[in-house]
Amino acid sequence: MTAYATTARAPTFLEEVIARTPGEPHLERCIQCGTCGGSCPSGADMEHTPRGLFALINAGLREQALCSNTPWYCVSCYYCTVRCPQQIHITDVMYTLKRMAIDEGYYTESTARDAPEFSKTFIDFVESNGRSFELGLATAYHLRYRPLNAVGMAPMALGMLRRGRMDLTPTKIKGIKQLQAILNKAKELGGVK
Amino acid sequence: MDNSYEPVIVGFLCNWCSYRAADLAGTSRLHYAPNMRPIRVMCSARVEPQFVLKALREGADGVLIAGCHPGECHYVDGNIKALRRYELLKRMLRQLGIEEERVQLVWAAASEGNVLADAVNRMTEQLRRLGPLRWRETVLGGDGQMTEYSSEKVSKEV
Amino acid sequence: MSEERVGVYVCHCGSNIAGTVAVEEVSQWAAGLPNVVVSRDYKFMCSSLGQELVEKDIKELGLTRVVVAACSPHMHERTFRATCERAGLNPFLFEMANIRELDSWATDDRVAATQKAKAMVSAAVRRVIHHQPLQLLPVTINPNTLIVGGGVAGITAALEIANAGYHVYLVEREPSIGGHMAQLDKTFPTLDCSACILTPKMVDVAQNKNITLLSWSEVEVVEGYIGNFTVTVRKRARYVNEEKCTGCGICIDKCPKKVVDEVFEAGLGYRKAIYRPFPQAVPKYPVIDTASCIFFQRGKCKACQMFCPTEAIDFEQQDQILKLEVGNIVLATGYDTFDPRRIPQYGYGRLANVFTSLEFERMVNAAGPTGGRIVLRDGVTTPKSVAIIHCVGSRDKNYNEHCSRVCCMYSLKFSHLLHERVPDAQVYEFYIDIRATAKRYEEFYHRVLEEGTRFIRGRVAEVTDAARLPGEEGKLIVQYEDTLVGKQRRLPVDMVILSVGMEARRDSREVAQIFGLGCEYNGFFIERHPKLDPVNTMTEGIQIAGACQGPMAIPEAVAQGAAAAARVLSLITQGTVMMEPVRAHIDAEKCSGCRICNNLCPYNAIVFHEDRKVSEVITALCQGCGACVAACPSAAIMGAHFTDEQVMAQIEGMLWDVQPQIAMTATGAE
Amino acid sequence: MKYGYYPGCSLERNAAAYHQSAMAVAGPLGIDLVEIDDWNCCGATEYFSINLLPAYALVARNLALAQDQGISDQLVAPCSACFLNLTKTDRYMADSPQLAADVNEALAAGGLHYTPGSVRVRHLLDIIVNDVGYDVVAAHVSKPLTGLRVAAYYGCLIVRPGYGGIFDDPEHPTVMDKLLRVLGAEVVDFPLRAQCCGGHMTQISQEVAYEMIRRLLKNAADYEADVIATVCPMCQLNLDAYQANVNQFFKTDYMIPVLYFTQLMGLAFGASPLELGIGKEFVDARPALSKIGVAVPSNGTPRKAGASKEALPMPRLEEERS
Repeated sequence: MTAYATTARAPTFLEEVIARTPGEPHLERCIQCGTCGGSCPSGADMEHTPRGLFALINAGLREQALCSNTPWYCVSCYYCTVRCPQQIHITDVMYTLKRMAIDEGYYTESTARDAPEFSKTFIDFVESNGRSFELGLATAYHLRYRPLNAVGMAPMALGMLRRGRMDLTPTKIKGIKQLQAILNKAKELGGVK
Repeated sequence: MDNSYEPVIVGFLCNWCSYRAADLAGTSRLHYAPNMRPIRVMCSARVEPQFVLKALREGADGVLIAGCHPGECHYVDGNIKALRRYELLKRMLRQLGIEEERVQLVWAAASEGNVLADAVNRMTEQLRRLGPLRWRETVLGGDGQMTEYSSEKVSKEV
Repeated sequence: MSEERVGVYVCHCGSNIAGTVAVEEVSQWAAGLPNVVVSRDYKFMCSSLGQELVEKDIKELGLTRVVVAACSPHMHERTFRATCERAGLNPFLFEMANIRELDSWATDDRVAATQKAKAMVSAAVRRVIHHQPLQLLPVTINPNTLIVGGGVAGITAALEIANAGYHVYLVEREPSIGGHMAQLDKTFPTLDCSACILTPKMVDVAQNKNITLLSWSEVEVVEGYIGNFTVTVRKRARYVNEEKCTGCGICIDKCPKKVVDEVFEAGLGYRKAIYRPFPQAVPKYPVIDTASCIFFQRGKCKACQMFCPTEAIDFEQQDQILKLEVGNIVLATGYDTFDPRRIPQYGYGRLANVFTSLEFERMVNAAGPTGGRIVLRDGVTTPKSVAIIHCVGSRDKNYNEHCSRVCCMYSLKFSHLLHERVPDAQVYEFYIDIRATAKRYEEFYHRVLEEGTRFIRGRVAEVTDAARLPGEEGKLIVQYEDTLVGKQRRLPVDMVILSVGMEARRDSREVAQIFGLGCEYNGFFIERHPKLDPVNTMTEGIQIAGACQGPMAIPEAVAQGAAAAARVLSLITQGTVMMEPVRAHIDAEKCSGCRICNNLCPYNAIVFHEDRKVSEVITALCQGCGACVAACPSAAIMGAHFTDEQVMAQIEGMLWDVQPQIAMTATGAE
Repeated sequence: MKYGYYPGCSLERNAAAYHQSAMAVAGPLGIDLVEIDDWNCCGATEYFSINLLPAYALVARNLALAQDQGISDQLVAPCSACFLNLTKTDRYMADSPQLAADVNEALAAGGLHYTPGSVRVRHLLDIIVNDVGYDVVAAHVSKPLTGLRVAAYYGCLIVRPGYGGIFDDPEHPTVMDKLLRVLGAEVVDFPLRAQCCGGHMTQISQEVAYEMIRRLLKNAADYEADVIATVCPMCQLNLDAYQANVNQFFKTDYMIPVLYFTQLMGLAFGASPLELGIGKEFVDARPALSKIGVAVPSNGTPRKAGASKEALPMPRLEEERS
């Protein structure tokens, strides 16, 4: 979170991204070397490599950057982060861009528009039970957003059930009320940051 | 606390490393708290306990002593002597009721302008939180005699 | 109240100071300080007009003390001392307040900066009143010089000084001089044969009567000071009698023990247990590496001794400890290359056909392990495609943040050599930026472009043998982003060359400690001033030259070697130098003979007179650190120019605005 | 050695085999794993994408519970994603006083508080190789895995980026290789050992996910691994449960069972396959495990240059030096 707040002018898009990322992500340091783009296991399928995305951010091309599928294709493997010669917290920046894309409604224009829905479905279960629930997640997500896929995934779900690797009902923690109070307070404090 | 309070720090900087670090910080236009008032000494080992006490008695809120990193002293090991003396001085300051943060020893190489600047910023922030050192109130009976006696003891133990 | 008449001069330094500090206000305020008879501000105090102002005031107003508030004393203290001296005032009756580096440049808070400037001026005024007139101390310069490191920088310095007629001791850690340059094949951008241009200079060293070459030797202790250093050198046992050895090399032929040569051949070739790193080695005498010698390890063999025609092999030889008296020292200890095993994703050490640039230098060298053939690790296959990866271990905060400066150019040279030796090979250069910034470098880049090298802008992410797609099997796959296309790509190649960067020597900090130098954050030695004094160090009498100061190419290392030599020669021909009189002195009357100071002195400069029970400082040995001054319980030791009174007065002045009322009246009365 | 234990959602059901086998080896090794009461999900990689502060608060509740229940100042997480989230939250709270204050304000709504640094989170593999040690493990081996060719698969989050301190190289980890060798297994070179399994990509883009899984399977198959050993439920799920889909998609026929390293430890310690949860995997491990004790001649790893007369020397590696 660098100190753009101390300057009188409006923050640039780059400064906004930095400010919304915890700690010091150092995105301003990028020298466009491409180590991240070369390292990313899903990089070949991204619309922009991370480096390319950072160039868009630096150029202030907000819409292009936030519509990109790149952050949603990030698998959080941290290769880019540990290899970055400028020690930029690239994975954290990807999370920030996802949040910004949701907040500003851009994600619906992304080719990865299902990804946030998956995340949201996942979180719904965690928020109501305190634990994740694979069967519920799979059925809810696939039925809601990917009806065609749901058919294809059915054998696997059955396999999971048969091997005792999936529950039919969700587990709920005892302190679910406490957890919800905590999460609600956090939402209130942090807004949708 | 009064927000307008700005602590005054006397900084003893050794000629070879930390003074040059301060020079470098300036040359690199690294902005840091203007609260430290520098005094150049040839080596951190030259800093006598009396200097520190004198500065505190004369109205400084804190004293920063800066030397070369251990192993890099221009005079072989003057900084180690400064460190030993500093440890004894800290014990004495504790007895006088002076907070530990008010007298600090840091290492900054000639190439480390940022290290020195950070140290000044950090110390300034700490002293802002502590508030002014009120020598007469803090150091009961803090007349010259007691300090001379104590600092002499420190010198001997080094 | 003191009678001293002080003049205060506050410098604007253009807008450097005046942009942040209200200099007129400081100057007007200073005029009201006790003892100040004149206070002026001026655009540039260091200009001749500024200096004349001071001179005039000294003469006309009878100033007895001068304070200049301007830049760092490390910049202009000498200037203004000379100004005072010209006007007939002892130069030490002057004090400088550094309101630029330590004030105006360090903040943009105008009010605080002005307040701080006032404190520093007030401190300087109070301090200068207590100054004593002092005289510089003359020191004679021993005309002998020690040069540490026999690479191209050290060789150049040695020859320059020796040719001027002065004696040089050249100490080299390895069995031969030559350094990294002797390992290289061609030099960029001219493509001179490296050895061909270096070996004549090495021979000059061997033949120069003014040079004592101590190879296979290391400096262990340095004592003394400029003009008068005593250096202890360990001359390691070679187990070869240099008087008898003719350098015929039969011992090397007959030695049955072959080991990988990790130093000269960069691990790519072998040497014997008794060896000479390369045929043109200077000196020509071999050494026995006891760690691999069969006789030293198992007690029998002695093949070398049996076959030596002059009985020069001496298994009983011992290390020799030499004491050298020298007046100046030049450090030219060079650099290490980055060890790419620290970047596992590039596969060096795991993947056979990944080579370092130094290995490749040895490979293309006609005198190297493959006789100049470019082959894969199997020793026979010629690569059809080669990827050269730039910035390995450089420009990377995880390893070395600095740019190593030479890698772009030597990588381009590799491309050229590959095209020349393996005409049908495809060569790829993976770069972030091409830095071709010296004479004829850019032209060389263009030439390599025209030769057909493919340049790909992107720092390589990884090198792997894990084939993913058809066509990758059995190859090394370079994975990267082509940043100009914006796509992740994979390139199968036969050979990968890692252009490893330059680092400070692994033991540079220990060496710096021996010589009393400072190191940068990355271990390179610190020069006195990065622009104006690049070969001098903070320690008088010690110069640095070549890549021990920072990454550089051959021409710069040579220039630095010559520059260091010029510095040394200037001191030698002066014969004496004047030293700062910042020295300790013990008042025998006050000394209680407690001897606390005796052991504190790092230079053993304090002797104790048993008869009189007092200690005394030997001025010639004292370096003026002040450790003894601070520790003396009887306040019997005075540190010239840093006396208790001076520092105490400076403290009072610094705190003029915050002093409690009581203290104000106590000291304000003086 | 007593530790707090955070199993994570996966180990409850999907990766129950990991939990069972971890417990089966912990006992003999003297590791006492005491489950944190009423822990909650760590949010996996999903919560940080949606809402930052609740994401940290969610994880921090577990740290606060571990701190309050006072089982130990060390908390063991067997799942790499849980391990990452727990260490990351602790580290970021320590680095950013503002974040710590916000998280604690949220926790206060549930009557909890967490002081950064008070719980040290560690991965189960770290505990076994560093706290227990290879020698103690070796002493418990009664049925060495002789003849079993294993690819040690670390995945990403156990070694990267090292928020809780680095216990193995983030690019080329080796501790599990050593551990498996101690068990008597033949560990194959596996260059992709620290590559990602695809994580949640299976839910977002199957093409992308399947390709990532295929690479790993291919690499293990290229080195003739009988079994892939994993340290993370996500890696196990992706490589195992999706193996058939990958085969279908790419027209390949990989049949490489994927087991938890603790299952292999249990086998070597003489535990029964049933109590180790063996049988829950999609790709049947029995054919591979039947090779144990049967020495199979290997055709060596292809990477080393042949030691022919012309060959140039290879640079030495640290592990070879020691």
